Amino acid sequence: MTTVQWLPLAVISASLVPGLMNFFLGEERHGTRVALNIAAAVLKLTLVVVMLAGVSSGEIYEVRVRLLPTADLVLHADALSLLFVTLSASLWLLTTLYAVAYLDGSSHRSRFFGFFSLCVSATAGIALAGNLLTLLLFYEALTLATYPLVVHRGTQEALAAGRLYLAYTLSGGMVLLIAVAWLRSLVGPLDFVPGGLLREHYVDATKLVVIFALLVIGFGVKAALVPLHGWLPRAMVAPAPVSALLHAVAVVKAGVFGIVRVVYDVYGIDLAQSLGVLGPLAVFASVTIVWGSVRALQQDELKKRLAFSTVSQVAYIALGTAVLGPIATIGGLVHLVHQGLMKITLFFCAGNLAETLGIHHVSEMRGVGRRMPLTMTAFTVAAFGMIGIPPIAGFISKWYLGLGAVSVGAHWVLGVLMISTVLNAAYFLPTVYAAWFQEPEDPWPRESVSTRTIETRWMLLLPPLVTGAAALAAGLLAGGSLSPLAWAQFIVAQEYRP
Amino acid sequence: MPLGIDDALPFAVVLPAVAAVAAVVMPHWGRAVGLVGGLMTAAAVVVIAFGNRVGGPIRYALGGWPAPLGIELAADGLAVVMLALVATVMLTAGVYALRYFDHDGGAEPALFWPLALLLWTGLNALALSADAFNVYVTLEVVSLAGVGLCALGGRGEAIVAALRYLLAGMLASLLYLLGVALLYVEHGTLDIATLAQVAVTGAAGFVAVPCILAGLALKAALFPLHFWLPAAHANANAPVSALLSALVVKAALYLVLRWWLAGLGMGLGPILVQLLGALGAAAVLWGSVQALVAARLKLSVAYSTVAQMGYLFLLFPLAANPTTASTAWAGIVYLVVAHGLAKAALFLASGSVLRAHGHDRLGELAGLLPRSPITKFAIGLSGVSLIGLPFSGGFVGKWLLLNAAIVSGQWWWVALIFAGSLLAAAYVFRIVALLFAQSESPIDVAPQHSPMLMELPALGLALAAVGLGFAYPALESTLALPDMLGDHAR
Amino acid sequence: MNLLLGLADLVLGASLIGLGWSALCTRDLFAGCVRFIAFGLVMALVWARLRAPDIALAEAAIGAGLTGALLLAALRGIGVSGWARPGEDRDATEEPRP
Amino acid sequence: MTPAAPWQAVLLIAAPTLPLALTLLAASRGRLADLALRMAPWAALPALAAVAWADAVEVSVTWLMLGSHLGLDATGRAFLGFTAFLWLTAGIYARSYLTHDPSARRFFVFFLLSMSGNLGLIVALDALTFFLFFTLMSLASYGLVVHERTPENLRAGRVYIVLAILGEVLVFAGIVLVVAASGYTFPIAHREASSLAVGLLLVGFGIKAGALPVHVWLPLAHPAAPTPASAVLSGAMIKAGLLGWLRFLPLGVVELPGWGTTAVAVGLLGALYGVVAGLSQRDPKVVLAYSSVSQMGYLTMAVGLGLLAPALWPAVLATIVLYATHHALAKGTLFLGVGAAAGPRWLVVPALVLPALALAGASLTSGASAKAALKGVFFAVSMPGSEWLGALFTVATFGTALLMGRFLVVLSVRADTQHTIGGMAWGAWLVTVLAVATAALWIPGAQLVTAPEALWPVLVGGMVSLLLWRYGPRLEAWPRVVRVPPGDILDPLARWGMPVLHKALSGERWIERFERRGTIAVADQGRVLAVAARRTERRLHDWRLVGIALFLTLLSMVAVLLWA
Amino acid sequence: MTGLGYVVVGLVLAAMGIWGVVVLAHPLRKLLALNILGSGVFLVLVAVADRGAGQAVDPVPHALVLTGLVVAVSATALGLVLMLRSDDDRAAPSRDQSDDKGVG
Repeated sequence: MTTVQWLPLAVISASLVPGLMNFFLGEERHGTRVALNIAAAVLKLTLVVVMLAGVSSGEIYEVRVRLLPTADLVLHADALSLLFVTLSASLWLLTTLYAVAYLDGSSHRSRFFGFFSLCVSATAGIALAGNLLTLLLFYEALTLATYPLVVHRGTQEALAAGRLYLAYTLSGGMVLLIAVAWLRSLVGPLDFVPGGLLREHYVDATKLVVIFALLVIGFGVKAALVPLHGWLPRAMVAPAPVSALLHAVAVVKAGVFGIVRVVYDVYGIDLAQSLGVLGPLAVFASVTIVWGSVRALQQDELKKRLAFSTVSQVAYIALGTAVLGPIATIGGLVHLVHQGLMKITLFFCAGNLAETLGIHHVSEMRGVGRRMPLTMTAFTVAAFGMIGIPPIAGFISKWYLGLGAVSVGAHWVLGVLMISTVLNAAYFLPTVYAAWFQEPEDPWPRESVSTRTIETRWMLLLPPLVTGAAALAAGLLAGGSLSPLAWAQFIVAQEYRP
Repeated sequence: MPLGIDDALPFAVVLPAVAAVAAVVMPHWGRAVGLVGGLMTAAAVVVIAFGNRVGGPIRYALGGWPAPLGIELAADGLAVVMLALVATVMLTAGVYALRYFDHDGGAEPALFWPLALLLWTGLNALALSADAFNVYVTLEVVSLAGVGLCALGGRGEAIVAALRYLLAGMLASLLYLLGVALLYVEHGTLDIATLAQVAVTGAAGFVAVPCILAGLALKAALFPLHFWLPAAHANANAPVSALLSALVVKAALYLVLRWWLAGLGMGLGPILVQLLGALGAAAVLWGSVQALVAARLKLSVAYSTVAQMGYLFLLFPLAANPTTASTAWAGIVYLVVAHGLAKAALFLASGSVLRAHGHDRLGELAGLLPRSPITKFAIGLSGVSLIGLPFSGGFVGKWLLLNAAIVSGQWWWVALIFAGSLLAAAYVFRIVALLFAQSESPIDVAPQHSPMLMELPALGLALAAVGLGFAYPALESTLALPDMLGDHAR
Repeated sequence: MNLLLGLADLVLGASLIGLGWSALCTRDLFAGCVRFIAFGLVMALVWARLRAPDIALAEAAIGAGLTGALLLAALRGIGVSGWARPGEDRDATEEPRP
Repeated sequence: MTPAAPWQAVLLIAAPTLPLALTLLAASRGRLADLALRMAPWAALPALAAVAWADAVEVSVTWLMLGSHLGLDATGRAFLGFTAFLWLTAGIYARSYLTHDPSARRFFVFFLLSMSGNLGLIVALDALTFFLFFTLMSLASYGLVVHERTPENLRAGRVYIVLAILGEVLVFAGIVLVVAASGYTFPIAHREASSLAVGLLLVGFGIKAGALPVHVWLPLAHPAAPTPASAVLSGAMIKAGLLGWLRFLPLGVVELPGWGTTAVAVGLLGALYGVVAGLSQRDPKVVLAYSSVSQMGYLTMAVGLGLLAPALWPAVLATIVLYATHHALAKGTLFLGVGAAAGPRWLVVPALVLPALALAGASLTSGASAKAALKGVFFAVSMPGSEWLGALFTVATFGTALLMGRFLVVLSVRADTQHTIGGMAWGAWLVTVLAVATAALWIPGAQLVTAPEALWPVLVGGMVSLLLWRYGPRLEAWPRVVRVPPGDILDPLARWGMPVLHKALSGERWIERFERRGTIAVADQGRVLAVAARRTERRLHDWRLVGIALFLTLLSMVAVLLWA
Repeated sequence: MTGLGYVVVGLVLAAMGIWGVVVLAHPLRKLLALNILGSGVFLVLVAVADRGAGQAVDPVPHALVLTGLVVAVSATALGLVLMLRSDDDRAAPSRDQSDDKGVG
């Protein structure tokens, strides 16, 4: 097998270069900008698909650049990377379409799309990082790229949310930096190895436990593990496409992806188990799952409810990582994709409601299913998926998590899943109920889009329909060979290879 | 006699001096003289850098007299780094100044070019000197040129600040000289390399070394002796602020590095190095806090210099450990350069902001910052380097220091870097947030557009600061500790 | 001889310290400047005593002469009204009024 | 089982997917939707055809979910038979029942979805497909419950959905445990079903099956739905819980005396309690709903027996299938009859006596056969208190007869007069009546029972009812004697529970107040600190302080050097 | 012996100078103090250079002090100019209160 160098770089550049070009494109050059961004997204997706095919046939993609003493910048495409990078690339395309329509007529669009693309580039970098340092670098770059998106509206509230976001994420980043530097000083280069790079080294267990804790805290900030989640609900002031991206693809996923990397490719399952760090991580994740759900239940603002839901749902991935055994791991990994599809659908739909009818609160959603049936169908599918109702994607995740936990004797995890399912239902079903089963009372808060043919602009409508259908398909066709589940099984087969 | 590469050393000192004199003599040709002289000096620096890269440290005896009596110039890795930094910032600030002084109809102060060139002379001479007394003279030249620039064309506050700057600077120089004099009393030599080895062995050394360190600390504005810096840097003209913050304070630090490199650090003992580190830590924390609460943009940036200078004093505790010496060393030098570039960029960008709005009160700048993305990027990117986020020169420096702290087991400095970075992020993003804030007043006061010649230099420096993050492999051999020891630690 | 020289040294040293002190501490700035010029002249004597005639000359010309002249000129520039409050102590970092 | 021939496979797959496809069409707009509505009543036909021709075959679809397996075993075939039959008749009935309902389309969307779920879960042979269709049915029938949107309907819907979700969760956990123990989802195997799994499944499916004490939704929801929907809810869908037990519990494999005894006790209690609670009702559909609780109690007892005595399981299973079929037909007919009573009551009420008798277990009916079989298996096992069983059965039969009498009385007094049904519906109903009347003849395993003990309690019960109607207190006064509100224990539960729940959930207020106060406090503190910092810094700019600092720095350095 | 005495005097002058710079308020006095400090330092250097009767004078310190004197007078001159300029500025209070004193 040959080592291909250009492709990982090309995947990152496919969004980085157009991103930078955006900034210097005049604000009024709308058509050019749309064409540029969509073309870039399509190109990136194509490249990723090429890489996907290559990786599944055993091709090796790696670039290595010297950056620091005994620490290289390594981009390496393995199965796990591809899981994440494919998700981000495909959702980027849809989100770009969505954002074009969503931000139609607003100011600072060049800036928005510029940072949007940078954000995706950083995400691709995180996905393709071949060692812990590279992961850290792109992780921090992601913080920088998302900050302008969070404060995009420029209001006092947005700026305050941005401050909070930075306070959390930069602190987390510093914790991570210290942990990485410490680990590097103990074992040298930190290139990811399936089964754990620490397998080859003998290091004091106490130190490893402390470093593990630091790493989890560092990544846990972005993954919004309770109590490190404070920034996430506040970051909801950002425009809907940003929330969609933040929650489904970029930021929270980056955090949890880091945890997955740490557990599997840095520590390795055996070492992590013998250190006894996975149990606390599982508890950490479980607390997050329950707490996030309870808080979601208390929100009337739709986007906040979704935000707390993210807090809860993303912790499934961490939970799947922390529970031993291949089955739960499959559940966690596949949820990376499944949660992405479902959550992005929910945010698209929430954005549609806000943009089309001015609806921001659950209490304003009465009868909206009749006004926007397609949007609400997508919303319902995604919400049901979040609850874990078969055959939608979320069910597959939960099934594997539960099965995996039970098969290693961690029955309590099943309890967590049950509580969480009930709570999920408790905060999602009322929205669905209000939309479909209640009569609309007053005129909508602010009806701004009125089209005869369809309920809203097609570019706002198409993305949620596609992602909603994808969420359904990912579950319904999970047994197929092209499903995220099949890919997650492929990854796990490598991680658990003796 | 054909010119060798070593002949470039005197040129690096003499060329700007000649240009300075020419600029005084021909005030109307100030710019042309400045630019031509600057470019020629830069060319000499390039030659020196090339020579150093190819053949290692370069030495040149002025007038043919060898070291003890004559004046000897020497360019090792550290000197080359310093020369290059000076040349980069000088030239960029010079280009910036072309439009800064005149674009709203004002006139360029007649003394700008002469003083800037004089400053360049002093800095280059400082970088190339190895003699404790010559260093004093160059330090004074740098000080005086700096004070002159600071007062240039400025009104009230700038003059007041310049006067205080002068007094503090002189006090510092004389303290340093007192220390040197005491050492001379004891050891009868002025060679830094020799003195540093024996400094703390003699009785006089117990007073002399503290005098030298205190003098340099005062010049480098180490907390709590930073009182002169914020006003001086914040009230000067923007290109001057850039020079002062990026280069002039570094001159004192450069001397610290020289003394340390020559062996002074090893003689100080574990407690004193920690004490100096503690002062540095206090500077990082206090400077950052002040940058965070400052009401004006340039003042905030100036306090950031106080904070960043504090990091550099971590050299003492971190490099005192032999295993981490080279890492810490490389980290400090990296930070010096990264901070120089980033800070200059930030001051230049602040100057554009201030020019466009007529003031730089942070509370009133929301949403009114320049429309052009160039200055915004300059502010953002230099901020990234100041915080030490990837990918930037600041990150590399911080990473190296962090590694040194961890490997040598000095966890308290890890904590400091942690806190310092977050505080830096706090004050940088306080400024960056303004770029995204909505204008509070409904009437959008259309800011004047800054000329490209003011925006591009800032962006260029900021890009350089960020690009430095990728340059470590290329610079590694230059930064390596043994090489640095080169000539001076005979 | 030695005794005489020692006495001279003592007188010179003492007068240096005394003149320096009083130059700094007189209430009248003008008197301070005059005493500083005197200090410079004594200094020149000391240089000579220390077998440094070149410095002695330079001190007399530059230290006492030129500096003294500059000081007196500056004093005239300030006039009587100036510096009711020491201006240098103004802190240029204070916030300007909004 | 054998792989299916292509046409058998098509029938099997079409059984759940045809209603699903029609749902999608019905949810669209325009002519396609009309077409779908016209076809909706006949959506259960493929299922019926499958019963006839797709016996003991199996279809595997590996890419669907985690691999889907459809097929019909003996149990499934029987269940599919009565279920498809009921859906077919209810569908035809509904078409006419809802002629004037403006939201008929919406009704059929949920009707078809529920139908798909109900038929699908029967033909599902693997754990996940079963759960998929079970969930589909559970959630879709919410739409049936709240169809009329009255406040009572909505309340019933709320109670229903809460318990349905709870059931889903418990069943999910139970299935996970079962599958984890066996290691595969197909076939569903019970090698070492843990006690925990059995408990979860008993309660989880028990919710659907109306077992005590999680039956509370049933007397609210079944009557709330439009009549045809009530018929399938009470006749067919309630059996899905039963089928869940049959599929997932380790019946005939492991002996679980603890759970077995519990199930028998709960079933018995349910059988008796359903009668008692039902007697005090004033709404004919509520009476029927409580009757379902009571009848499902018998089936729960039988399942409990299976857990107690694995060896006896084949006989018990046959009994359960027989009983379930019988009950489905009888209950479906009764419910549909409630709607029919809007028409000529003199004709309908007497016709309803037939299914009522069947339900009570009068001789010659399918009920008698089912009860006899049930008694037979119970007497075959000896357990504490089995000497009381005979008497208990007699009492229960008497109670059922009483309840049926009560139903007929209530119905003849206050029938649903809002909806009138047309010819097709009459036809469908008459078919069901006929089916019930002849059930004892054609249900596999049923016999004609002529024993007198199957007759006299029924007759006595009927007589008592008649007497009470004629000479007892007036109908409205009954509840004063025994007052059980529909949903019985729900009311006190809600009255005490909801405030607590609300209080727990209103935590938002204090969390957010805390956050807001915290933010303000931090901001205030920050401002104070900033002022202090600036003031301190100004002091540091004083030359004298700098002098002291310089002096101290120097002094400390000298001191350190000297000391070292 | 002479040398040592003058070293002591130099140190006393230096101390006095430092004290003056720090404590005295008027900039002119600070400048005087700095000059006295400088003189003290120079005195230390030259006193050492005089290695007693009969021995050659060390030429290095003499060269240094000469340079130092020139530096000192330049610095003093600059200081005086700044002092005068800032005094001018104080004499015009309107400038002080103007909004744009942060500029430049």
